[in-house]
Amino acid sequence: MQPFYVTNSPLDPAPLVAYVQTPADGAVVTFAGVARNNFEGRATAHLSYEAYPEMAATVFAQLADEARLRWPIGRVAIHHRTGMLAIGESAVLVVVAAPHRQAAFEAAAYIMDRIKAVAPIWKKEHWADGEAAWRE
Amino acid sequence: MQPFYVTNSPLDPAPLVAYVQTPADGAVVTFAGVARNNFEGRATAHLSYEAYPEMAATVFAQLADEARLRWPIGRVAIHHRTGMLAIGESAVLVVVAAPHRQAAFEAAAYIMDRIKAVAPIWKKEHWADGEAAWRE
Amino acid sequence: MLSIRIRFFAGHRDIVGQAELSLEVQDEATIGMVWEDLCVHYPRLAGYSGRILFAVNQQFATATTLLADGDEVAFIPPVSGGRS
Amino acid sequence: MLSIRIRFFAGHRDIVGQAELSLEVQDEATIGMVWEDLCVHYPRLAGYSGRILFAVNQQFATATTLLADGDEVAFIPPVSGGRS
Repeated sequence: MQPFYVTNSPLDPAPLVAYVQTPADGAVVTFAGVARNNFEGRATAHLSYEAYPEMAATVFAQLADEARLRWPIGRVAIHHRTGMLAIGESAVLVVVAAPHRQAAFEAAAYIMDRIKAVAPIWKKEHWADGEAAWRE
Repeated sequence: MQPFYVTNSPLDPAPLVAYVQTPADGAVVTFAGVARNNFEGRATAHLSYEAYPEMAATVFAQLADEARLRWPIGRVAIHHRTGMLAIGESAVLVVVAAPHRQAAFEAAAYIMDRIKAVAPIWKKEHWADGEAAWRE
Repeated sequence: MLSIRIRFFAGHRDIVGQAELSLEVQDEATIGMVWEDLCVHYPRLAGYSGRILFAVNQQFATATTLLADGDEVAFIPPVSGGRS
Repeated sequence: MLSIRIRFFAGHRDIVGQAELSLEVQDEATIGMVWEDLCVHYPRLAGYSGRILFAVNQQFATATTLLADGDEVAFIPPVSGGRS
């Protein structure tokens, strides 16, 4: 199991949860970012994601380290999907283990914010009306 | 799948995630509260949980409604385990879906705080040194 | 007189020595009055006063909630409140 | 002169029309200078100035980072920044 990973295949949280959890952890927070059926009310047909794959996994590891400087957390795993995603499919999983739950929640939310800000991964909205555009 | 449930059997987040997620949701947050190997440094052998089962599931549903008044979230599922738990086993799962991630994170953290405050479920620590005590 | 059933859990059950108790209480009794009576019979319960929640028929109640015949009453000891 | 390889992604790739470009740049060139040159050749890139991140050999860099022969340079267009 690679903790930081970009893949064209569907994501499964189970192996990430198993990886992050150690006997000292009392909390595991799993965030799934999912392709939803609309953006600000406009109907979405599907999404596609493109990555700079050689860099993205490295950035994920750096974001986990950033979070570890701010909160007492344990292991972190981040997987991101690329390619075409149907509505309801997970685009990203962020899983954080920690002795206590507040740190796990805050670190997972922080990591997601940072992924959205700097990870070299781009989303294209394919609208139900046939148009498509990169979300920038 | 019962969204609010108390059980003696091991917990599995997968059916809860599948239950909460609707096409309008862009975020699913899963919290697992896990039996860890120490409390404030004292070694734990295992934990046991006792519930007022006829009431606990009702309280879980009420806590989900409380959260829904505060954040724009979708479905919620809460499962709690009772009986003897080995280190590393999940005692509670809280799963929250929402259109956007901030609401899902905040609602999941809030629901866990409320479970700890009012849900009629009690934890007994069984220490490595043979003693045992209810956490009160 | 009213017939009620009381449920005890966790530390309370350890003190009372049983999980349930059937009791006759006077008309107009409140759940708080029942708790005070129990604290007389089981003095170790008194240490929980002010730290418990009340429930009647599996719904949260307050100390002043009036009881009715056949009610299931529960005193909810502090839950773990832990940080994990 | 230095030989560098530039990677384009998402909206940038749509504008440039290719995913990679090999370029000769002068010694002492910075990644910011390369970006400014590209904006001259591809004016639609200029709208991204100030909104991109720079990377050299898959590590974040700044506009003033000096390039070396063989470097892999990337201009990272704004990521979704969405709320979902």
